[in-house]
Amino acid sequence: MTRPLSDDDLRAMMTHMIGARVSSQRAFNLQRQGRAGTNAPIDGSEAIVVGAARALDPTADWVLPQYREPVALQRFGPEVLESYVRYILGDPDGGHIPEPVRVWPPQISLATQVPHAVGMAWGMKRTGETGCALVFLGDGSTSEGDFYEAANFAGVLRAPVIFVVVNNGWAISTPVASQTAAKNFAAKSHAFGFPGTTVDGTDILAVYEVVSEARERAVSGAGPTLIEAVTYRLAPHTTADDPTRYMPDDELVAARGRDPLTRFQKELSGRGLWSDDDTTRAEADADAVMEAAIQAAEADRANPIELFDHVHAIRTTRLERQRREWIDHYGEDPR
Amino acid sequence: MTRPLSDDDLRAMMTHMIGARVSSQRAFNLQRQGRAGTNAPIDGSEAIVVGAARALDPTADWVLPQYREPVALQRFGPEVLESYVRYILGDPDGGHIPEPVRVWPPQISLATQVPHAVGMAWGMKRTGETGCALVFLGDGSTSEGDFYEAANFAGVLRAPVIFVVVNNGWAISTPVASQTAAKNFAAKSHAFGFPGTTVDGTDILAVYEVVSEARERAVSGAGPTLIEAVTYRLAPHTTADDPTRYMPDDELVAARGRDPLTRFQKELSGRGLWSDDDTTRAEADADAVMEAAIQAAEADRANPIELFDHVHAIRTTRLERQRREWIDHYGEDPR
Amino acid sequence: MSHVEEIPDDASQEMNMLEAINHTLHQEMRRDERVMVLGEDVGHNGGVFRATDGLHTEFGGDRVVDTPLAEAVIVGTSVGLAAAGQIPVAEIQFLGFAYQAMHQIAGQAARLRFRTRGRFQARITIRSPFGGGVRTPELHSDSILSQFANVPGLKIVAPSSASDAKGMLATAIRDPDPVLFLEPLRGYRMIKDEVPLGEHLVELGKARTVSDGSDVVIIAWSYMVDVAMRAATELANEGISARIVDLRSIVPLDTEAIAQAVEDCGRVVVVQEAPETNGFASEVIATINDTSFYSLEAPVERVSGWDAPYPTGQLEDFYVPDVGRVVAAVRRVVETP
Amino acid sequence: MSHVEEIPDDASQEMNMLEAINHTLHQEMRRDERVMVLGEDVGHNGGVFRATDGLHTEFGGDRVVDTPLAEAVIVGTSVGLAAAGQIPVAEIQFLGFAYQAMHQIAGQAARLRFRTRGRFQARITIRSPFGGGVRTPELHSDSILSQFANVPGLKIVAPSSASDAKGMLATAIRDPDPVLFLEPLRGYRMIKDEVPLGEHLVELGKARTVSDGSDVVIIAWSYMVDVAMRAATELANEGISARIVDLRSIVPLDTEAIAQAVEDCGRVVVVQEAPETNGFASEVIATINDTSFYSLEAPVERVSGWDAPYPTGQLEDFYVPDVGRVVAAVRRVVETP
Ligand SMILES: Cc1ncc(C[n+]2csc(CCOP(=O)(O)OP(=O)(O)O)c2C)c(N)n1
Ligand SMILES: Cc1ncc(C[n+]2csc(CCOP(=O)(O)OP(=O)(O)O)c2C)c(N)n1
Ligand SMILES: [Mg+2]
Ligand SMILES: [Mg+2]
Repeated sequence: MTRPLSDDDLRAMMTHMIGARVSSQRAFNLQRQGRAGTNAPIDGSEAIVVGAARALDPTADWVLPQYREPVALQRFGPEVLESYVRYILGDPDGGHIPEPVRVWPPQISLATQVPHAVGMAWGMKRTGETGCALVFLGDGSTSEGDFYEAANFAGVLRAPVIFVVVNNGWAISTPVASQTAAKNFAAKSHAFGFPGTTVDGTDILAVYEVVSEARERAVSGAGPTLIEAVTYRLAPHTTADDPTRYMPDDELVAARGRDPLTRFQKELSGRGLWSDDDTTRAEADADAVMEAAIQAAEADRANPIELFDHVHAIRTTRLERQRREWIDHYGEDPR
Repeated sequence: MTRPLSDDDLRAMMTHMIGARVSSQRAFNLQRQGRAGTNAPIDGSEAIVVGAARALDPTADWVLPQYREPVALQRFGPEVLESYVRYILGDPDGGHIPEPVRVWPPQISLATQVPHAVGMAWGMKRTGETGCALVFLGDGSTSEGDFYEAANFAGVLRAPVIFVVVNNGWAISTPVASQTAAKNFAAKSHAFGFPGTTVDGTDILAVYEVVSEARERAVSGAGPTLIEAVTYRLAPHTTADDPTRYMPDDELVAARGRDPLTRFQKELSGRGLWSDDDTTRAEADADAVMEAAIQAAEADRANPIELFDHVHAIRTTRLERQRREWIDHYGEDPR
Repeated sequence: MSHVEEIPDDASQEMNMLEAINHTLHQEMRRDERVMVLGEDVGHNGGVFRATDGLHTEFGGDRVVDTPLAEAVIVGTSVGLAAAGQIPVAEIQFLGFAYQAMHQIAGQAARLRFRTRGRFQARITIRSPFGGGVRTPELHSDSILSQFANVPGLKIVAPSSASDAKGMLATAIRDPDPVLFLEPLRGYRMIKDEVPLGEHLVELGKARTVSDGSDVVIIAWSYMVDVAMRAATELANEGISARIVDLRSIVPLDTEAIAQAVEDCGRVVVVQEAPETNGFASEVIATINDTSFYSLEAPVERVSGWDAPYPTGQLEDFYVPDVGRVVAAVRRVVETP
Repeated sequence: MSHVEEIPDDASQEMNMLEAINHTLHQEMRRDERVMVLGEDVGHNGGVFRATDGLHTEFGGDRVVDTPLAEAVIVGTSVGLAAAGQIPVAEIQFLGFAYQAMHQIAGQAARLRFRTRGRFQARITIRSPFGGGVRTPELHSDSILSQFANVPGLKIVAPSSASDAKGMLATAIRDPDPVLFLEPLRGYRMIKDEVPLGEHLVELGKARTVSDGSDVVIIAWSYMVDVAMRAATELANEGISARIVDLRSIVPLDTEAIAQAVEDCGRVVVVQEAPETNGFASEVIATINDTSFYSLEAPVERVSGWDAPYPTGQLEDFYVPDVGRVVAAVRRVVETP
């Protein structure tokens, strides 16, 4: 059922994981330098996002991220990262991922993207498109009503949707044990009437496997799947967070020993598909891509007057009047 | 574990079921006569509510109903029905169930009462009170985020709370199959990490049994229980509903054959505890109680100026000003 | 456009509000097969008020969908459906339950276009009845449109005639942006007028002058227009000539029409069902302050519900503004020297 | 009352807003052991801004509770806790996420007393930061208080000084009714002033005259008071004497203080971060219309956010009202003949 992975696939997956880590760390530093706003590093979740993306068809499937995932969605096109860089720079275009890339921008209001994914999947089903929608949400976000309401409806609709719960152990400072008493997050699927499965989120091949199966179910009309991918958050929640206040040091140290990047690197090295040189090169390449994206974004900052655009398809008279007042006050382009 | 039921208990339960049915039908007719507003008959759910109430301790436990249950909560005191009659008459005091009766007024905004129950249970736990909160909600109401959010939190808190899902097959015109794909509503407890169980809601003794066990769990600190009680709605959704538009006739006919009242009556007759005379008397008594409640409520209608009361503990200056304007316009008592 | 009906240009028929809405939903669904209707009890039951009656039979369960009982997901899946190219017409059974969907309406649907810089648009119409006077249980009657009026990106309309209901609903469904379409519960069967049977679109953002007058303008919307009309009749007997402006569209607001009426009449009464504090009447008054301060011959009078929750049935006739209160307010404003 | 501290009557200390809030929570929790704090990350982490720092250590996990990530249940269980005799102080991490709890705030907490005719009261304080200027992601900065101002039964306060934050938070916690307590995100560390260390209560519903002046009154609340103060300094250089009234309490509104200021100054500017349409400034203007129409020498000016969603970081300084826009508005209103 699962499409076998070629050596090129495997190498690309490793490259993307490294790219994600590098981009995420650059983004973090950018904030420290005062060049970017608050952002949320991916460290620890790379295998989940890259593995899931590999199981999808970027020309047919949709991805609705929470906020950590964009750096690891290279498979859907370079535009995802380019927009993400603008996003953390506070550029409105950060929310615009151009056609035909089938990825939504980051979602800040937790779990609200889950019904959107179900709606998209439902729409695709209605029009007979072959494809699915995959939505990421965190362990903490499963506590929001939107997740349950949407997953429950998806079950009724047998919509082609895959719910990937990225269980990284924490929702900011709140550990999973304070989030739910459920045996695990996969068990929540009993509430919705479709299969749920837990996978080791540090094992990219295992993630690839379960998402492939879920996709197969989705596109064959068998309905949704809930996947819980377990990992550990290896970095602060965001640039604004200080995890030493709440995260047990030994847990973090142990989790570092299960770094998904190291694991896959070992695996590929063992197969003779990866060397330390490859790592160095992948890191350098990712850095260059990120650097280019940052340069491009910084060189082309938004004219603040754009705040009047895209409120409606056509501006209302009142908004036109406000825009005129704005120009009277700030000028046409106060950059 | 379960407190054995005396013959008096059994007879009281039968009496309460009959009372519930009679009150509910009188309420329905009252609306037809233009003397009451929209109301929701209990027909079909009597065993669930009366059975559950019997398993509780009215001096220690709380009941948070949805909107069908008040007519069947005689065990908590006559005030519940008296207030309910005022409620359907549109009297503001319908929302007031006096101390020390531990019953909340009907809830219209579906499932919003579920977090309230969890909060109460949590509060009782904090102060070391021995007791629990039991909350009723319909099959349809389980689709609301509030149910999931609250049940999930209750699991974490191990709060002394019992969730009773009254599965009467319908949410207005929406059948259970359109509500969820879950195997059953009890299975939803997997999402929360505490036990769930399905019980035949036409069998009052079975209901009594499972609620007794759930209460035992609750007060012993073992945490929440989810109970799905299955029955069938034997009357229109409310006085405003026409079920012939959507309810299959054969289903309804079959369900009438499983009327919880008939079932328990047979059971008690078989044990020599109930006769047809008892039924006649119970009906007449219930009718008299209801009649008295209606008389009292109709004789003592609210002065509309009461709409300014209980908005806050103390009226704001603005509300005082509005109240003066109101008096200028309508007088002190325009009844 | 999958189907266009042949109807003589000038054909019309008397309909009540519900009939007009039902008729329009049929027409729009025939016209564009991307239009879907979803909500609680909208399918087999045809809606608890029959607004969607017959749609399930004609268009099937694929396009007319009984959802689970969860308002946030009705709106939330509509956002996804719209992004996938469908045109959802979602029903919230009573506006008071839109609170449950507030984060999806205000936080998501209303800003999807803005957030994605036009990549996705939330072409969604959210229909919902509201308003009091019919002895409903709690929260069914609450007039909470002002809770949505400060939400950028969202349009809000509240027609008071069957004809406008048709014209504005059709326009809303064809509008590329999310529109909250508010239906007067009390007027569903009581409001009756001639409705054009063919294509009939009413631009959003244009008020309607219901009746002319020169001493005072009464500004209202939805069912309060009916109250205003009855008040005007009574006032006419006293020799007071009241113009009535039906806003119809709350957002966008027809500032020009308001300014014109204030300029013509000099005296203004605004009527709303909502509680006074920060009800939409406040915005009307603030707008008049901006545009027409010097035309005012007296302070604007507002007639509102009181700053109390919508009360139970026995009290509601003393809560919702009635003809007597509107008449009194008009007299006050007219008598102001 | 489980514990009362011995503090000299006149002792005070300079604190920033966050410190004042933290100090007050400590005092109120010591004073009454029914007071509980609940919300996302309020426990071990001490809140994402440290507003609840130290509470978990002092009062334990039984009274300072990290909830699951679900705003509706934070407020919903608070309603139940209150009915069971506890006094919950709930935190919504950012006001934009209060949308998720709207049905529990507006539909339940605010009307519990009314619905039960006093049998239950929702003695709940809901704390939440809001407002822009600090480059937060979406929805964190949205100034959505007007979405709550039309909700009867709910009080809303938005202090602009550390001292008021203490006095109003303590009063809110002791108030028998639900209070939405809004904290200026941008002012958390920037706003600093002397805070009395002992008992210090500020009555809800009373505005505060921040600085005197006679040519114009600037009405503002929360962080916009700071902007108004800086504008006033600039205006003073031009010889314009601006009075600043900090509403502090949105509901109940201090109508008298507003009327007095309008009477004294005759010219008014209202400043709000929210979008213009139906922002709370509209209610301020409507109130002035009711009470002080004849004192106005010019139309009231309102300075607002624009009718667009709160934008991303690069744009926000051109969205939130700044000193320049307030100064310009004052000049306009003062120059009106
Ligand atoms: C509706 C909502 N509530 C609260 C927040 C504030 N917040 C941002 S991230 C976060 C924790 C999310 O945890 P989780 O879902 O596990 O994702 P993770 O950050 O671990 O990837 C919180 C509480 C928010 N963004 N949205
Ligand atoms: C939040 C909310 N949404 C919608 C409604 C309208 N409504 C009233 S009863 C009902 C169906 C409830 O079904 P269920 O929970 O199964 O209870 P039942 O009526 O069958 O006892 C609906 C949709 C409501 N009252 N509250
Ligand atoms: Mg997490
Ligand atoms: Mg039901």
